[in-house]
Amino acid sequence: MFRTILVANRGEIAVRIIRTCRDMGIRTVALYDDTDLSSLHVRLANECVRLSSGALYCDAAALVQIARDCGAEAIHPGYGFLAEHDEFARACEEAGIVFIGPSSAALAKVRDKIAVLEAVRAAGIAVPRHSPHAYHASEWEALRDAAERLGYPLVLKSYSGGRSHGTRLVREPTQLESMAQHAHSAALTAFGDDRLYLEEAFLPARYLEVQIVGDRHGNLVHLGERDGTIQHNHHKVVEESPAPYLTEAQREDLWQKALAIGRLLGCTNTCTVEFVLDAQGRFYFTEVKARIQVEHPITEMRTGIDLVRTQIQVAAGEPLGFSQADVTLRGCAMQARVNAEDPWNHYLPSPGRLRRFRFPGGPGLRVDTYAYAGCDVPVRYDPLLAKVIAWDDTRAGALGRLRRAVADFAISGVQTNLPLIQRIVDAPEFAAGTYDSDFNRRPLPGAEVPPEQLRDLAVAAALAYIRRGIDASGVLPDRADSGWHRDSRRLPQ
Amino acid sequence: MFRTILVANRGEIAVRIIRTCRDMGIRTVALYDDTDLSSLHVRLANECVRLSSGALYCDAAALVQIARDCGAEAIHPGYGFLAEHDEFARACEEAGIVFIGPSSAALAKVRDKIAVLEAVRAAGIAVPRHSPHAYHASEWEALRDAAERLGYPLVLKSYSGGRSHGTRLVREPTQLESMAQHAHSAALTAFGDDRLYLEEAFLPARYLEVQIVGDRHGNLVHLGERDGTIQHNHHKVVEESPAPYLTEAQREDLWQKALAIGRLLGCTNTCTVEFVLDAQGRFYFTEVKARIQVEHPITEMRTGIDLVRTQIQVAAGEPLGFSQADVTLRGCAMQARVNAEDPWNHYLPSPGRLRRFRFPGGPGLRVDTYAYAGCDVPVRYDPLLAKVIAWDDTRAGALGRLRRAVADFAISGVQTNLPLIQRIVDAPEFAAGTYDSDFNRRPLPGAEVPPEQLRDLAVAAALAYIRRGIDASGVLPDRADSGWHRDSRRLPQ
Amino acid sequence: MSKLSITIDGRTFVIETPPLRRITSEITVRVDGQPVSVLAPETGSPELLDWLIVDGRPYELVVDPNLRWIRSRYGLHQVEVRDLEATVARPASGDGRIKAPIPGLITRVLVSPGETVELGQPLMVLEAMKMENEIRAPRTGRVAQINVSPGQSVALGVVLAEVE
Amino acid sequence: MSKLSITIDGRTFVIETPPLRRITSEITVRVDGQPVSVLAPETGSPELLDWLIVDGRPYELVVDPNLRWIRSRYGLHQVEVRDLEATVARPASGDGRIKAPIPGLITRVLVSPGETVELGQPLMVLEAMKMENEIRAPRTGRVAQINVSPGQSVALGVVLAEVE
Repeated sequence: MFRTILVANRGEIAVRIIRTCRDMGIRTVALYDDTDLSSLHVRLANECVRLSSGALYCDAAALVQIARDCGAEAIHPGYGFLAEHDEFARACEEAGIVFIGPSSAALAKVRDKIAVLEAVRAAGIAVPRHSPHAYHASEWEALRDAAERLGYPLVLKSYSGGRSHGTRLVREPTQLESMAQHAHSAALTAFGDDRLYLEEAFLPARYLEVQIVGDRHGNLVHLGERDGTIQHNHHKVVEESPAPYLTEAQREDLWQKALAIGRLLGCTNTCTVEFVLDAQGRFYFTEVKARIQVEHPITEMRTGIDLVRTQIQVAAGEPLGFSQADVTLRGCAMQARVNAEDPWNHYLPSPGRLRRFRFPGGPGLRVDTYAYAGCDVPVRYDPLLAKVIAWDDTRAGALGRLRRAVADFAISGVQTNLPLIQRIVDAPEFAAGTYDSDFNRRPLPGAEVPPEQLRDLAVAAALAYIRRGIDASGVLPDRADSGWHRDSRRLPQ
Repeated sequence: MFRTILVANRGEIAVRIIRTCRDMGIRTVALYDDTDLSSLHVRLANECVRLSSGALYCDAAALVQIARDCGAEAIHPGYGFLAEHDEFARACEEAGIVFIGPSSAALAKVRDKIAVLEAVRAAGIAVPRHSPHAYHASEWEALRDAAERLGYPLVLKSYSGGRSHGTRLVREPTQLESMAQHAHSAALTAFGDDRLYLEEAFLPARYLEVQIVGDRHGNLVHLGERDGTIQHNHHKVVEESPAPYLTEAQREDLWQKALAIGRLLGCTNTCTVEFVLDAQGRFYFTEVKARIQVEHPITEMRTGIDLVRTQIQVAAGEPLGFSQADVTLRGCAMQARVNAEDPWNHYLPSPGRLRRFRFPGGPGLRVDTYAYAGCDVPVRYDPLLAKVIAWDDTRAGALGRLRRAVADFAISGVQTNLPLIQRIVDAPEFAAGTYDSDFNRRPLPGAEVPPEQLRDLAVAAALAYIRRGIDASGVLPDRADSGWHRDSRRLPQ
Repeated sequence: MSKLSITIDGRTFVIETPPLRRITSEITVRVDGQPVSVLAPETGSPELLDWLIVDGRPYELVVDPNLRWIRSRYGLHQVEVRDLEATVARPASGDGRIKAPIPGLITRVLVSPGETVELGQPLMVLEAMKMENEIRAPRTGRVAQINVSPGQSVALGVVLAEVE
Repeated sequence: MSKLSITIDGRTFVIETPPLRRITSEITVRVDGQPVSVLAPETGSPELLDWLIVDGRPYELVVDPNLRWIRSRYGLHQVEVRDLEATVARPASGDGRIKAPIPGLITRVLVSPGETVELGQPLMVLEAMKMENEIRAPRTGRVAQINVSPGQSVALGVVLAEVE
């Protein structure tokens, strides 16, 4: 087993990786930059290396050099940054450092999204109709022609990078040009590559993914599916496993398709196979995420398997240690992503110093975060502050726990999307488990506060006002249009 | 199901109960006194009632009246205080309020410890030889004669109350008088009843218990065993499930004995059946704890069952909802009790205001506590501050997580026994799982700190000194005898 | 004594309080004339009020520094406070100045000073947290000033432009 | 500049530091003459030092107010600090005064002023947290004073008795 691992990431996923490494007795080296210094991953590691600039998180050569310097035998890339870059994996391999993830060859294969779609279709699994190529911003006519052939509605997707940046739903031909411009630009900003490709859109849809894990000895098993349909501005907010709306036959079909695709593409380590489910109940494969996912804890809660440990063991050449028959998918798990975002300001990121930061707790609950009271939430990186994961034997039980956990998560110092999450988990359609992507388009009413409690809260406001000593007649919330719009987080229209 | 439950307890168990009630959509009423106001249970409940004195936590009539006043249909007593008082349960029953626990009849039966020992022996299950009666402090001669007949070593036990207060190991006849005086006095202080009885002592021993749960419809199942051998000054510190040293045949035998005893005594709701295992591998039943135990979370981690929810459902008249065959005991779980105690001062309680209070986290970890940064740790009650519970598929995995969790639990403002826990979980004998009660008598070496790290910590001390600006030549720790000794927490000699 | 009109989630209450002291004993306030018992412990935290007990019901709160909202376990509540004894009324600010809602980098400026713009028209693009944020006109009018240029980093709250 | 002798868990180091500033930049200290790089961020917390990075290794710490110990992830470390530049040496306190180690209630007083007691002899019983705590003589000698009586509540650190 490795003695030292370089954790080439930051925030909650770096904390997550370091914890497992320490459980396994492996030394960890963490990275930080000026804005990261107070993050928990710096405190929990055995060693830490200061980056002269945050850009170095994405600099393959710099990271390989750091790994050499600190004697790391392996690098865990986390998610985002260089996690799925085949060139980075190859640079590690060439330097004699183990890249904890799929092989560079598999990463290269998976990265070519159009080739993957074609290979999967050739293997007899349905994929969305799509453009034959990806297009630079300079290739507007070719993109427009491909859109004409594909028809509407369609989805613009960035060719590089697995995250939702750059994804746009285009309902009408008249929207195409302006949306494509925005998407090119957003993709360039996020991934350094402005290329886009087109896929037919399914409306409404459900977004499903299957976690698969494989070793270098030919073992490949699935760990059940996750639903990621509930989104806000194209970003997943609440995920759950199992998907509540599937029949057992659909579920089994989905799992077998994921395994077949995993074998076809040579997936090892942890990969996630993503699908869209249309309103007629048909699955379409869309892409493979060849890394640990943000929502992996819900799978861990159900299976009892530490996925990061599995990644490390498999990367060290060990066999998986369990077969498909050994995997028990127990109960239901849900995750809510708590972001440092300002609900009063279009959900723009809300950096700052955390004052209060008290987790919810109790049986079947887990909170993953890099933060603590006194920690700085940096402005430079994504706004994910904490993940709240609830498990129970039944879906109703898990939902009850998640609702309570979200209500009890005490955070002050930055704004968060907790009120949005509360509205989602309180929605009857979510409780019913029948939701699809239309859920994201409908307004979510807030909880009905009983009149007595509303009166109590008015008293609280009065006392807060007096304690502050503010002279503020007619203070109004600036929820009215402030002249700002976060373009890349707009809801699909 | 109940709409409102009065939580007639405080601290971490009150928090624990409130969380489950809220998960189930049940309103909760919490209690507090002047020293308790900042505890989390007050903040998380739907309502709270101020007690004019902390003594009211033990006042059955006052609690029944509060339950009436706030419209509670049921009372959850937690552990300690009135949890096992049959008179309190009867007072609830007579007031038409559901007591969440066994029936008052079962509690009355279980409370007569000598009668229980005799009934269990009559049913063919081994029990320790014991005195035929319990003795007041005024009955010294009768106690001494009983001790003569029983022989040495023997254990003095308080006749009332389930906690370890008043328990004394007597190795030699010459120790009996002084130890009995102390034990009478300690029992009177803790339980208002100075009576003691005697049991033969097994040296070395292992302390085992089996969790059983039953409904009012005749269903009774066990949820596996827990080991509680690791103690400090007669108080459990680290518990685990399963007991690592048992053969499968022993385990099955233990479970079946516990179920037989539970049926014999009419146990419903949650009860714990306690046994001693002697060096020859024989089990002896000792007593029944007719309430939720401090260490119940390790059973929850293995079974996935919320024991407090089960208590509430069963008390509401519902059937258990699972059979023995439905119970899966998965993996291994361990719990460490983090107490606000001063290791530099004979582990005396260390009250105060918490400054830093950051939990460990990650997969398979849970922390139960009433505390948070800024909370006051009161002087009046027991020093249990938090419980850290680690689970994994394997014992080695759970131990790795617990070690890391204990090392990462960041607490300042009060002293804690975390260093003691670290030494326990780092001990090779604990890792081997072969320990018995002799473990508690041996000195525990601290971790070997690598020389480089020791140097770093010296640098830290230097900087701390300079920042404080202290002129302190030759400051010495007051670990030398300070003239104090906490009698009731002395280790067995 | 204070007398306030508090509107919360659309419901209005008139609240009269005695002078507040820094103690943890209970006080009685009047809500629409009815007495309500309140315990608001000092917390020593930077927030001045992070929890209280009203008529035996505990509330943990996050209070907006500008008191535009309160977060409780029920969600986010919109608040409006009117001091019925205050002598000066402050109008709500609604000018055409556009402040940076987040620190970031100006990547493009799409209009020039003097230009006429329509409500919602994009004025510039601010890149922050790997996202492009389009900044739009808060009203129809004339661009009075543009204070930034492409490539410039801006801090939170800096006035980027003004539409008059 | 400071020069200190630090003994930690039985090992002694001589540490020279430059004047400390309230910044988060790195400083270099000398340990037994060797340079060591240290980053000790300001935390704003009531503790003056709750974490630092030494030669790239991070440490979270709890430091005893009297600097008799430091807690790290490795456990509790016994510390002795000698200021090699200090001119006044303070002897360790070792008098016969017995202070209440915890607030509680005196339930019994077993000796009287003037009585001769032996090392370890019980002097009184203090009840706290439902436990009886026997208070014993820290040395052989004469009871100079008894400041409490049965039934009396005592605060932490109150002098209960003195043995001379």
